[in-house]
Amino acid sequence: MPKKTYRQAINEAIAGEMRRDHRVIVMGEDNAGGAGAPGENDAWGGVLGVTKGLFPEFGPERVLDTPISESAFIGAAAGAAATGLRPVAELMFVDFMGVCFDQIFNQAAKFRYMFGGHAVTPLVIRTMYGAGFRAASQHSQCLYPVFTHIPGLKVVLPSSPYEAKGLMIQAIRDDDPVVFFEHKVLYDETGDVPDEAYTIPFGEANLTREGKDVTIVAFGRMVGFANQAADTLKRDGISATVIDPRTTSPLDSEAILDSVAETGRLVVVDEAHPRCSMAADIARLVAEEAFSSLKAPIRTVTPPHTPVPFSPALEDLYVPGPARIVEAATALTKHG
Amino acid sequence: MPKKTYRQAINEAIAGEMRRDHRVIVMGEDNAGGAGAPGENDAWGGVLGVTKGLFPEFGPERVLDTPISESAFIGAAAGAAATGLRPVAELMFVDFMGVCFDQIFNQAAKFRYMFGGHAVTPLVIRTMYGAGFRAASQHSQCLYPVFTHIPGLKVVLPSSPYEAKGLMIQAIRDDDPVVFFEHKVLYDETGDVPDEAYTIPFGEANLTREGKDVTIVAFGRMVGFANQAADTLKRDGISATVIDPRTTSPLDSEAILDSVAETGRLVVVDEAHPRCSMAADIARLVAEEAFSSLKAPIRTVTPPHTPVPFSPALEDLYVPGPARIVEAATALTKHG
Amino acid sequence: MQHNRDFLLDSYRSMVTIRRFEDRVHEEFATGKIPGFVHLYAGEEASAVGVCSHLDARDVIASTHRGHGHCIAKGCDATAMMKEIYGRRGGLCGGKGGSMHIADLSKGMMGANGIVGGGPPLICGAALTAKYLKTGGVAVAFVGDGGSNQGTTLESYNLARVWNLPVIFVIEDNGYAEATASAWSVGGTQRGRAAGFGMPSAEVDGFDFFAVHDATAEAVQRARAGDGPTLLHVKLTRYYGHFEGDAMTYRGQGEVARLRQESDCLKVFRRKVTEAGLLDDPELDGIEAEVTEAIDAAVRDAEADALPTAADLVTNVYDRY
Amino acid sequence: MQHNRDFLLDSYRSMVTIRRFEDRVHEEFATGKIPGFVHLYAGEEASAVGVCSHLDARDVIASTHRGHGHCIAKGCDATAMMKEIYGRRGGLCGGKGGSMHIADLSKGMMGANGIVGGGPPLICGAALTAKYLKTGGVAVAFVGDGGSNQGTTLESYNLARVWNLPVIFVIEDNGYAEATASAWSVGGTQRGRAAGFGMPSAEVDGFDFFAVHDATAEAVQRARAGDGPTLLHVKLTRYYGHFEGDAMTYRGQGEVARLRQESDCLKVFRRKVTEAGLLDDPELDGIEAEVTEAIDAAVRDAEADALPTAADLVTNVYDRY
Ligand SMILES: Cc1ncc(C[n+]2csc(CCOP(=O)(O)OP(=O)(O)O)c2C)c(N)n1
Ligand SMILES: Cc1ncc(C[n+]2csc(CCOP(=O)(O)OP(=O)(O)O)c2C)c(N)n1
Ligand SMILES: [Mg+2]
Ligand SMILES: [Mg+2]
Repeated sequence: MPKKTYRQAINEAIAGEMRRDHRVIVMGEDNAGGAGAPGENDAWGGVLGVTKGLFPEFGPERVLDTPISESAFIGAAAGAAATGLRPVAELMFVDFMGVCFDQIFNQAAKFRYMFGGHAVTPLVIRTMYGAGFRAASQHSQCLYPVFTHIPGLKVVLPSSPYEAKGLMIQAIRDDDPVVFFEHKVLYDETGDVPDEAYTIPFGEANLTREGKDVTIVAFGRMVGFANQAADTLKRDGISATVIDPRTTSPLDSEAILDSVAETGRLVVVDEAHPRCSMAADIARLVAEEAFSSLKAPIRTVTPPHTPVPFSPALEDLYVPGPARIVEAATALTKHG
Repeated sequence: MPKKTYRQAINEAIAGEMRRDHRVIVMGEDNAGGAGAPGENDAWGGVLGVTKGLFPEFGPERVLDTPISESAFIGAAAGAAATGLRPVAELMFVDFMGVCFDQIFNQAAKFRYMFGGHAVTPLVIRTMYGAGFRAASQHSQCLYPVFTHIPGLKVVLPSSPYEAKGLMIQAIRDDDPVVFFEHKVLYDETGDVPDEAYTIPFGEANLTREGKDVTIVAFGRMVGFANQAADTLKRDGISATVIDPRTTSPLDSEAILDSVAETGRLVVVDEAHPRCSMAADIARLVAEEAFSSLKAPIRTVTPPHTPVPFSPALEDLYVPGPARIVEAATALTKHG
Repeated sequence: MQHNRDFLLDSYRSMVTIRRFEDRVHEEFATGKIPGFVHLYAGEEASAVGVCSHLDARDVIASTHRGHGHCIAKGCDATAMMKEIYGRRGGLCGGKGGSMHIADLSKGMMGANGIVGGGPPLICGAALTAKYLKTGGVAVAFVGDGGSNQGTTLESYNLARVWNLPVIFVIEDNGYAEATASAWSVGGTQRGRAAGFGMPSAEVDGFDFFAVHDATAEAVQRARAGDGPTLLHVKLTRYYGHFEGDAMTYRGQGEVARLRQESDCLKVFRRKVTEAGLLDDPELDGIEAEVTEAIDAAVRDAEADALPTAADLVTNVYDRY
Repeated sequence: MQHNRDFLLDSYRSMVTIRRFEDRVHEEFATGKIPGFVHLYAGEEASAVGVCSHLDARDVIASTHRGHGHCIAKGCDATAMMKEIYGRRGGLCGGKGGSMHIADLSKGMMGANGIVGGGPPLICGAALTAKYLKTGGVAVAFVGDGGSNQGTTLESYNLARVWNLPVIFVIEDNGYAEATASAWSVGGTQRGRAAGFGMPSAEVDGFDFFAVHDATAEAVQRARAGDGPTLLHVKLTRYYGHFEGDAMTYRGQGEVARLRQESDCLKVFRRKVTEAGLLDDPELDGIEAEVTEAIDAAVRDAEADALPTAADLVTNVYDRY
């Protein structure tokens, strides 16, 4: 299978869907780049190049640059979705949600319910998240727990190029508002990605390792770290299942509960802030619904309750890594 | 002790602090009411009358009405706090956070960390939350889990008039940004409230019932329901401890863990949406740190994963009530 | 005034329907039968109906918390609306939305909105759809004077201008945002702001249906011709409190009574059309009687309608989950 | 031009400090020594220094993602800034903030800001403090042309007007927001918008320190006199990419080279003061040499400074928790 980057996989998914359905349009700050400027068109293709090439192929009617006014254009994307288009709008960094969250959580997310089922809002909001880029407190947050909290939103966290393409195609074809989280550190990761279109259903977890001693649930960039940890654990004679839920809303509870029923031990790895997080969410699920299988305390591996620091010296300590996962899983196997 | 309403308790706390410290000012939409209008000044005193009477006593320099522009005035409150005042700003309904969250979570909350400790931001954001008012999807949310998620914020949920006064005084004297959640259904509840000033420290839970069979942790309006449930349970021979953490950030983990160590059973009652909620957060705490004490699964009592419905017929089903708490606690006592 | 009779009769009927609807909601609210926050549009009818008198099935509007009038003017079913306000299963939104969230996308009504400033961004999207699909459609955002200060509204001015969208921003300036006077809360002027964003604008007498109708004609033509957004600053008043229960102590002594007496939009309409000999009083009285009956029936139907059930609580969150 | 020598020397020193600082950061970034997103201010010095030349200890500024120039102009220590950009423990923010969050409240510098439009609301608050405490202080928000479209900025215009705050909004229009031209993204005009909100304004040649200085004088006087906010539309250019790493293919052929050649603010300053006989070239050269040495030393100090440690990770989140 051809190797592609996470960035290419996303680009390819969007381009393919644009070819397939003329209602799919793209918008965001510098998603082409160069609007009104004397130099190159498509000068940026997004701040890290994810939408590069769409403008030359699809033109200004389908690839819209925007002024810096996230409420207006994310809201416009929601309004366009509710009236017949299928917009893919970019919230450049998820950290910027604070200037436009209303249009996402009170408008797009609630249309269907508030309007008694008489609305469809096929909206995709692409957004960059995560630490590791030395981008400091306002450009490094995860925040997917906040979106997961909101009924009416679907939340997608691709952990690999393969996932990125299949989940993006699903997101665009989906009739509900989807927030699609792209980890900035993963853009250059490569992996096998088929050329043809394929979808990955929401709410179906992927088991990237299978084992019987401990279940590790991890999200986004943390899946790779969990896999590394599982490989290390294996060398120590501990066999771990790694579960990548791929979407936090809907969540594949069954896959997690089934695995814990087998292993009796759970580690959750979440890059988001620890309070009211996905780590907590999964811990709740298991402590409530698979308690009798548990042989040991649940362990969560998260950053501390602090903003993301700038200095690489601190940021490297902030982000959970394989060593902490190994430590947690190992400690659990001492129980039961 | 004199009986006062929750509304009066908050009003009294603010007025007292304004008398004590001239740097304390109040701002929000119609916090006085009637700016520029031909009729009465102090015409509203806030949409449900909580700030009524402050304007006549403290005048227009200290009780500021604002245009409808939450980013501008909540941000202004943050900026004023960072430069020497102690503003109490009102975000009328917490549901409106989506138009101004950036100023709260990226600015006020992060100043201290981003600036290496060289900032103090003694800001109080008062906000109304919760269902039960037939106010529908955009005026009934809880959302405190979202604020609890953010490092740098303190989150306060008074469950009674007594708590409301003491926690508000603490909030105003506190040097960190505090989000103070007032449940709209509680405003008319009465209780004993001393006339003099007193503070309730943050991060210290209140045990409103003490028992040995089950621990019930509840927040805000749910504390009253938990107490009712505990009283019912008692008649059935089940003795419950009810814990009101009073603040979700900081959280009195110790009180919860100590109680679960004794009872071995935990019910968490949270009016917020269930995903990535305080229910999940407390479940995580206990499943990770008091696992060995647990005799039964953790049970959470929350609304379903839906927006808040308008129709009273639905809203009454939506909000968790005493019966569901009793059911959960009773089920747990069948274990272990 | 060159208008055919049917147009005039329809317009009057629409305005009277709003008035009776709101008057009845006011009465029923007082008896405790209607739950929640209810914001009434009575007094402002000429705006909704004058604007919507130009709109057709291609066109979309976004409303505010004070949405009943816009809904009726855009063709929503008044009985289904009443049921919604009563929280009944047969309501336009199955009882899930209530007064602040009445919507009917099939009629081009994108929803009342509980968030001040919520509508303008959405309407830019509806306009984008119309522009992209070349339907010739126009998108109208109704905004209050208070809502004109919200950043989401101001951003939308710019986006509509930069993307050259077929949008009309109708600023319904009733003088107050809750208890706060627009004379105080609005720095500068509405038209000055429009100019600042490069948008044409007009100031409109919102007590006069015909003034609204004429100003909207120009704006709609501009939008349909692909010449971008317009702002209309419509001056009018509301008769009831901000929401039901508001004692309106912030208003001037006798302010509402005087406006009701002198500037009522129904009276102005009646005077103009009868003086011009286009319609006569008995015809207009006839419409009022019919409407009164229809709204009485709507209230009866609403009160008789079933409540939603436990199963309804969890449906309609997602298309598929 | 009636300025005393010390003032001119100080102003030139400040501008040159910014230029050297940015040039060195540009160079060091290219070697990989500096982490993260870095947005350089080179080319825009006359704006920061011209505005801040009127400000004193009572006054507060809020900056943007392109904040180094504002920091230096308001008196932040350049060495501590360099350490911050290097992520060192001795940085102005202990290495926790980095380029986008440099702040020094003790100097009236409320912070660079990673959020476009983040500063204007905050500066309304600083102005409120000054007004309430009657310090006579003025509060200045620097905003880019792109940031001028953000709702938070537009709301702040209105709040500053309605509350009559001592604020100056300085729109630094360098023609681009990332790759997007302000000619495209800004509907209407900056001055038209100011007028729309009832604010006085001026258009200012941002290549000319003296033009900025003069325009600011009026605005500061207005603010200190209690006459409310002013908007300055300052036109200028940036020499480097939006952030380090940007190839600037969206700019015109030779655009930057021409502007560097013809409109460089340091050159304009030098020409004006030497032609007027106020300062001579050797003096100015002397300043440049001193500054170059100081910035070299700052880089050396930054590279030698210790990194923050594990214990630092969790401090400074709260005053008390
Ligand atoms: C974002 C937001 N802020 C505040 C409110 C509370 N609120 C509801 S209506 C209203 C006043 C609106 O005034 P205006 O826009 O003039 O409309 P009117 O009520 O006069 O029709 C306010 C402050 C809200 N619903 N949403
Ligand atoms: C709310 C928000 N949206 C988008 C961005 C990404 N961003 C950072 S700088 C920038 C361009 C800003 O342009 P301008 O205001 O003209 O300032 P300049 O870079 O030209 O100094 C953008 C879009 C951001 N940081 N914050
Ligand atoms: Mg109004
Ligand atoms: Mg710019």
